[in-house]
Amino acid sequence: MISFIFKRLVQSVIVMLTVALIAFSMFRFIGDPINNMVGQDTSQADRAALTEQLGLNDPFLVQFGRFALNAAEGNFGISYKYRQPVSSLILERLSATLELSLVAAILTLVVGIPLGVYTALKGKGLLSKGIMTLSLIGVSLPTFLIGILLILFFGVMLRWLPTFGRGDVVALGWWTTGFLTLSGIKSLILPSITLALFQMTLIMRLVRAEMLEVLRTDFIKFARARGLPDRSVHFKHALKNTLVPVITITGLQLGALIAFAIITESVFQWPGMGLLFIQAISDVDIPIMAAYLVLIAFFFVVINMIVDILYYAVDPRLRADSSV
Amino acid sequence: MEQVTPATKTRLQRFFGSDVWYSFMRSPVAIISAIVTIGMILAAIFAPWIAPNNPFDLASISIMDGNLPPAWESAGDSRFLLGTDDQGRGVLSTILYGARISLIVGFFSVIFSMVVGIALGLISGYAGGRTDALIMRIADIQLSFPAILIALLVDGVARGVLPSELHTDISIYVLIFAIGISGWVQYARTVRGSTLVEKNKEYVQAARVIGIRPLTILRRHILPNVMGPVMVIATIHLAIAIITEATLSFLGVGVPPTTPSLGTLIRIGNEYLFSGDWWITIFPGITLVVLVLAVNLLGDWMRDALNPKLR
Amino acid sequence: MKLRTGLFAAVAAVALAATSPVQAKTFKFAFQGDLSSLDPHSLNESFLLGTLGNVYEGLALYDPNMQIVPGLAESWKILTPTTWEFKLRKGVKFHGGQDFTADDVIFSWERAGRDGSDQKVRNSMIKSITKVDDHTIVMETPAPNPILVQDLPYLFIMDKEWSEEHGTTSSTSAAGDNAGNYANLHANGTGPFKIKSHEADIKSVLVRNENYWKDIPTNVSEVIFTPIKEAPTRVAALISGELDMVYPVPVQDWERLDNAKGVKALTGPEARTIFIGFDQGRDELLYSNIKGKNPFKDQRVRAAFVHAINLDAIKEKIMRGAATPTGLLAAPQVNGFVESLNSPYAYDPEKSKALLAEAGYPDGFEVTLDCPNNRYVNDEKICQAVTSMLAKVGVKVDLLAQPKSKYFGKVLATSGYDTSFYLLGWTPGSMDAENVLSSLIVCQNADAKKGMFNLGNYCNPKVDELTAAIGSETDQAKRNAMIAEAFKIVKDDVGYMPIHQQPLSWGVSDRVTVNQRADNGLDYRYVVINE
Amino acid sequence: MDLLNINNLRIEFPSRHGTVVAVDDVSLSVQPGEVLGVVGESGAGKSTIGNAVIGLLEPPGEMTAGHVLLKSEQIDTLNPEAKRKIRGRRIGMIFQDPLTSLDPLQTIEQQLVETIDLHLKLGEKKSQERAVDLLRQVGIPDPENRIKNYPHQFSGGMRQRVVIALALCAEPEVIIADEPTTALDVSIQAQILELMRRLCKDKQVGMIIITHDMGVIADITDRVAVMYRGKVVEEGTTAKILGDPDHPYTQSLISAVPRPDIRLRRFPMVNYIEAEGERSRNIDLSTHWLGRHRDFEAVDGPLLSLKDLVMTFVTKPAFFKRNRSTFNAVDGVSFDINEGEVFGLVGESGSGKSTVARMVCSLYKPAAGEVNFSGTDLTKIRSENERDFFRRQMQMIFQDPFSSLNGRMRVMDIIAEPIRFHQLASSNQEVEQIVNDLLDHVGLGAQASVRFPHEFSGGQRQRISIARALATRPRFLICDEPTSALDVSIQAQILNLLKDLQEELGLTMLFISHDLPVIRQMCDRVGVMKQGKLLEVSATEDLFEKPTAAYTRELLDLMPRLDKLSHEGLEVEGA
Repeated sequence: MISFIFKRLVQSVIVMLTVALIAFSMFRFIGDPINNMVGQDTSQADRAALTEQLGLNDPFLVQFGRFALNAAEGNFGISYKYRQPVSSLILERLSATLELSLVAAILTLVVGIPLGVYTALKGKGLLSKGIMTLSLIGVSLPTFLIGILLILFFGVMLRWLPTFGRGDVVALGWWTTGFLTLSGIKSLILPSITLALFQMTLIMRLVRAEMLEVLRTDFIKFARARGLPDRSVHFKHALKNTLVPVITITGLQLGALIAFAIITESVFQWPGMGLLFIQAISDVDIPIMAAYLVLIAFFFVVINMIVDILYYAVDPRLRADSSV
Repeated sequence: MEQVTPATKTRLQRFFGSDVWYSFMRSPVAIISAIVTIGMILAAIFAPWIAPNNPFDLASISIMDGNLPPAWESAGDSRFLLGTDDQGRGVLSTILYGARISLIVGFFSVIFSMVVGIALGLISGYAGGRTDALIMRIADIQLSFPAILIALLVDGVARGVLPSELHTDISIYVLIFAIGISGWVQYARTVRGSTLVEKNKEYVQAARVIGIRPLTILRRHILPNVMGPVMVIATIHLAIAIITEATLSFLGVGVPPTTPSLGTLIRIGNEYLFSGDWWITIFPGITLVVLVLAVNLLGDWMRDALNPKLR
Repeated sequence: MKLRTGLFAAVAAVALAATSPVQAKTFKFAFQGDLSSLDPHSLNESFLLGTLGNVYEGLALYDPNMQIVPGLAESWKILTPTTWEFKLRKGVKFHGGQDFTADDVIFSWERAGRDGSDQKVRNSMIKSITKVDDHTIVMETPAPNPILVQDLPYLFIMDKEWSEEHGTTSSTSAAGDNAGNYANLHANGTGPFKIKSHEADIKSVLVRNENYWKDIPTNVSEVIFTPIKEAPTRVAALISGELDMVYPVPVQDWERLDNAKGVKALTGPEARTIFIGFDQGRDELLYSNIKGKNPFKDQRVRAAFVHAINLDAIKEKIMRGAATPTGLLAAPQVNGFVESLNSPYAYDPEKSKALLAEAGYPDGFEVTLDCPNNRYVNDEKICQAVTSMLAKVGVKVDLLAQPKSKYFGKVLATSGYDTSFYLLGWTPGSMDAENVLSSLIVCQNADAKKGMFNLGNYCNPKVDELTAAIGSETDQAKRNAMIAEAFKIVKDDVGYMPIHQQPLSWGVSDRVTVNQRADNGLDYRYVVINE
Repeated sequence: MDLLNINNLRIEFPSRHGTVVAVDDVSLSVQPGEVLGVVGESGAGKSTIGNAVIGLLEPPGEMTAGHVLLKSEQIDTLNPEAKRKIRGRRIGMIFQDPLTSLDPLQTIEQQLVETIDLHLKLGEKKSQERAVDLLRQVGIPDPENRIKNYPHQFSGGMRQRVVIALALCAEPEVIIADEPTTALDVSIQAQILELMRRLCKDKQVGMIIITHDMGVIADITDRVAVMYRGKVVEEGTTAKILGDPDHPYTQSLISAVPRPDIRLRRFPMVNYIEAEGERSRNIDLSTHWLGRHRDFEAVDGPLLSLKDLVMTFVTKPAFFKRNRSTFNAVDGVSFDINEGEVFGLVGESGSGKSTVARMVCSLYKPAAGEVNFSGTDLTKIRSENERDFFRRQMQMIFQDPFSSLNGRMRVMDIIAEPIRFHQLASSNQEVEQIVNDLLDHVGLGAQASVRFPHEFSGGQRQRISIARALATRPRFLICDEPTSALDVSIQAQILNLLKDLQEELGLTMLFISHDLPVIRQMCDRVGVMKQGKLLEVSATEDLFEKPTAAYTRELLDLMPRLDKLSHEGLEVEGA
């Protein structure tokens, strides 16, 4: 177990270093960082001094090392556009994105998995076919279109729910939460549905496919042949085995939520990292882009670790103590 | 008339006699979605001939025709069946041309992903060892990032690297590259998986015993046998690529508004949604959803048809 | 169970605290862009200046009709044509409690001239400031400047002590250090509102300065500003009642707003003129297929261009009737406006083609049009329309529409005026035509900070002479005659292609009454929440 | 009273090509304590019967006639819930593959206790005790501790014991075992069969064993029903059916079974199922294409000589070499094969015999040792072109006829590929001529060349494989389990074909099989392998009559007794 975790840690570090290298290359080679920092009046001498001061004359590896160390401390430099440290900009938005993603993730799992199981078990039923068709439409509707339609219907026509932003938030230290106010919770509804819908259909279809696969296996056939009731066959044996492969992909999909939040945040003007990132792209604000990239990679690495450990816990075959 | 013996069937006859064709003919959904998909592709290809007017020919459009509702409404103009946008471009024509751009981006990015993915997947699966480990590790890392994010990044980087006056001209290539590069992993993993299975099959070993060289084995023996799942992925990926393009264009980092794709059209129309000019956004929106849905349904059917154990 | 009840109670308490109506009258509004900094000298941009005008103040202020009224200066008088004496207001305190004195004025003027400042133009209008006593100063201008006070509302005064204490003696720019400039995120002005919190691009909260020195109509105790980039989201938020005011509203949504319950469109002519400029300075255009010469140096080509544009069509179709087509770079609200020159160039494509043929371009040529896509009302659409209209006379225009940050990064002096053909909008900060002439029309002169926004370097020595004379002429009638003469020359030269005065387009809830200033500025002093 | 009666059962599968009758008017019965064998080749419909009896017929299969009686009570018409209650409680079922029959995520105990408690309602504690007891009965050592383990911690044979324990959980009256030993090695097979037989007698359970294997039938059954194309063609006591079959199908089936005790010259013509095809025989090698270019250098000594061959596999891959763990699949194997000889290699799965074959034909690179072929050490060859010269002389026939042919290529291209690659023909026309000749020669006929592999049966595909192997005009042929995936009658045909070709073309062969009777029919000399090591090499007759290694003796002892089988129509060699 320890060696397993250690191995995954080493892999994670490699992944993070690779991503950091990409981020650093972006920062270093796209546009001239100096040009982005100083005004038009700055003299050549001052530019040279700044170049020296920032260490941009050092060997590539030294620069990269410094970048990586700074990044590890959460220091990504100054945003070209906002003239503020990138880390503080991201920190202000982190809680917004994480809360949105969390709610969407819960929605995805709570709705997606049961629907997947249902459609796998009642494949022939009318309701099940209806759900499958709806899910395909769900996959075919671009997220931004869903968001616009939801705003139009629930925000403008019915005036039930807020159409933008997080509503009132309560600060708990550096973390701001929308869970504690009515307007915060109301504000969460439309964006989280928008964000969850696509992943929900994906998870549902995945669970269905895996479940069908498992239901065809010999051990399910054997379980039936032993007279086990459907409830036990479906939920005790089939579902548990379904979840093993589902866990990995679900982990990836939940991570993807954080990144997919870009679109949702853009449509709902949700003050999260995605909105920051998309604006950084149109402004070519490289420090923000680089930081966002590294941060997303970090989330993925963490999620992957959790998934691996879960996997390990669920599947006895992975535990190394097997004997014959 | 002589009876055609099974022994002399052509490939086409074989196809029409196959289980896949049979299952296709028995699935109304598959038939309809195939008709819709092919119809839209043809409409896009022949847009210059069938579109009532050319929205890209600036000299021919007149701003005085701007914001006309669909022809069946009282203020409509018979020249513009689905109305016009603010610049006086016929919505029907912009949709035809827009679908063309969406499909071009979709198809070429899929082909791009496919070529890269298949090549790396074959190499990875067949060579094994460190080559395999390296390629798959890269794939794993990339897989950590959703396609849309990678496409956004590539797009952002391209914006930073390329001079801005080039953006309009090459934005479509940037898009194809961005979406293409974000999708190769799936192909590579699938092809690698199939290659691992196929390479241990005895027909490959037989070819090796004969002495056939690895590249020939990959091309002649393994490639044709891994194409089934690849085609399924490609179909589903086409739908994803079209959505990704639309999303990027919606976010304003896709194709420019002078040569709008479906996503750009929706973005432009979105600004008019509240003012009552619904046709500018609704029609492209419907077109996009129908196109993607048709492709998805086709892919869904294909996955079931090519993977009989799933039924 | 007990624990759960307790937790629930705690949550409820917090929720209550957050939502319970404190006796606050909160005014919530959204704008399309963000307040990019709190530093009053960091950016010479209307929204930033308009917003910070509620926090910081100049020696003079605008009244609701954009007339100059005394601000931090109680009064002023001209001593000689180049020297002015200002009596400063006594008893004014900064938000931090510091007294307002002559030293603060001198410090702020100097700060506006230092590296990183975007207010160097306003700094350069004044040659020196002499402190007579704590509440009297004398300003000397480089040349006679009858309209000096017109430029003072946006030369914001900061507290010297506070700035020095926090090491922000020069304006925010992105240079090196990670700590950032203190004034970028903190403010200490004399205005009626204080910054409570500011999260870049998320939300800014301002609260009433209870110690403000003047009685003002507003009953607002808190202002919450949210940037909302997407116009539909903005409009939706207003209609759904989440916001009291949003701007700008797309012109096509006016009807919809007026039909919706509880909201209306608040519109009017803005003092901003939208126009298109030509690069007439270079010998060869940067972005054209014509090599070795610059077609825009030929007056006939420029004339051909202006006659090809159907401004009425742009007004009707793109602006939904809400703009005023113009032939002049100064709006009616601007001092020096010339009614007779305001009529646009006639739309005459045939004449346009003839002129192009005459100038040697019977088949037209290619040129790239630089255009912002999120700065002015329907900016990109105007450019598209222009592109399509020029196509009809044979000129192939490549449109490069970009977000304002990138657009300005390309076309302004910073990048050496990297454009051949561009769309720009201008509101003279001083509301005087002289500002138009000296910023947009006189020949570029980086040292004198003149013609800084004359991106295409239209250059006519006669106009330069007149502008210099206007700058120092104190007789209003003579001055206006000279302004008219200069504008006439520009119009005959076809120095620019004026498009229209763009409309002010606000969406306002019936819950509030606001004053719509002609420079699109929202002055919180006049925001009243109706009961 | 019969325990279980199946009366006039008919099962249909509607399909695109019309309705397939999988089971046609089948009637069977079992008494308590009796073992009934249902034997037949693939597609005979025997497994369908088992599924129908327990009410788990897979859709779209449908029982259209007949009924199933358990102790005279009709059970096929019961509602699904009632049927479920019979399953496991009164009728137990054992499936073929023990590796996939158990839920991998639950311990043996969880699975046993769930089933026991469900049917017997003993409560947790009693169920656990019973579970341990059951494991002991089926011969799992240390059941108290092993019961906590997960399925993957058991070997294949042990898992099948667990499966049997699960089937016995509720003391069912009838057990249906569907190919219970097919996935197991021969030594395990004998133990499992013995266990099943003992349980059947002790508990007076009625048992139906469904199998294709005459050895299993001979070992364990009391009565046999022979199925052919959905029908029972013959039924009777085991002794009667095996010793004196009446039906021609049964006769041909039995005559095709390779015997461990005798060596046949050829199998008798067994074309009841599939025509053997007309082979063009008696070719004159001096003029025929196959005889040309046979100008291989004559060798002194053996044609193939292996010296201390070692093959290492990575069991735990890692990026860095030192982190990998490995095991030796082949560990110091040496033997010689003389020109014109058929050398057999026998052993259980995992013994390394296939690995040896793959090293001989350079599919694997040995970790150590030499592969000397006509005097050249193949492991020392570096250039591919040089190796091609030997590849042409050495070809291989594989086990699985379904995966050994590329489904995307026509038979013509499959067989022509080696000819074209080695440039053995001067024109396309000549290539086609040669391919048609080869197809004729293996008994398929030239018209097969334009078809695709999937249009052929397993036996026919194996003939195509053989034709491909012959296409380089090799002098040395490696046959890796060439018939183990085939039905017994087809196996006989293919073995006949290989024998004929070997004689006609004077081929040298390395013949690999796990099946001792087959080895006895085919080989001149035999090597026995176990766990990567070669235990003994001796002439075939010597090996079978007086084995030296203990392991060999054990293997021979565990072979099914087939001496009861009818000898009618057999040409015994040397007799």
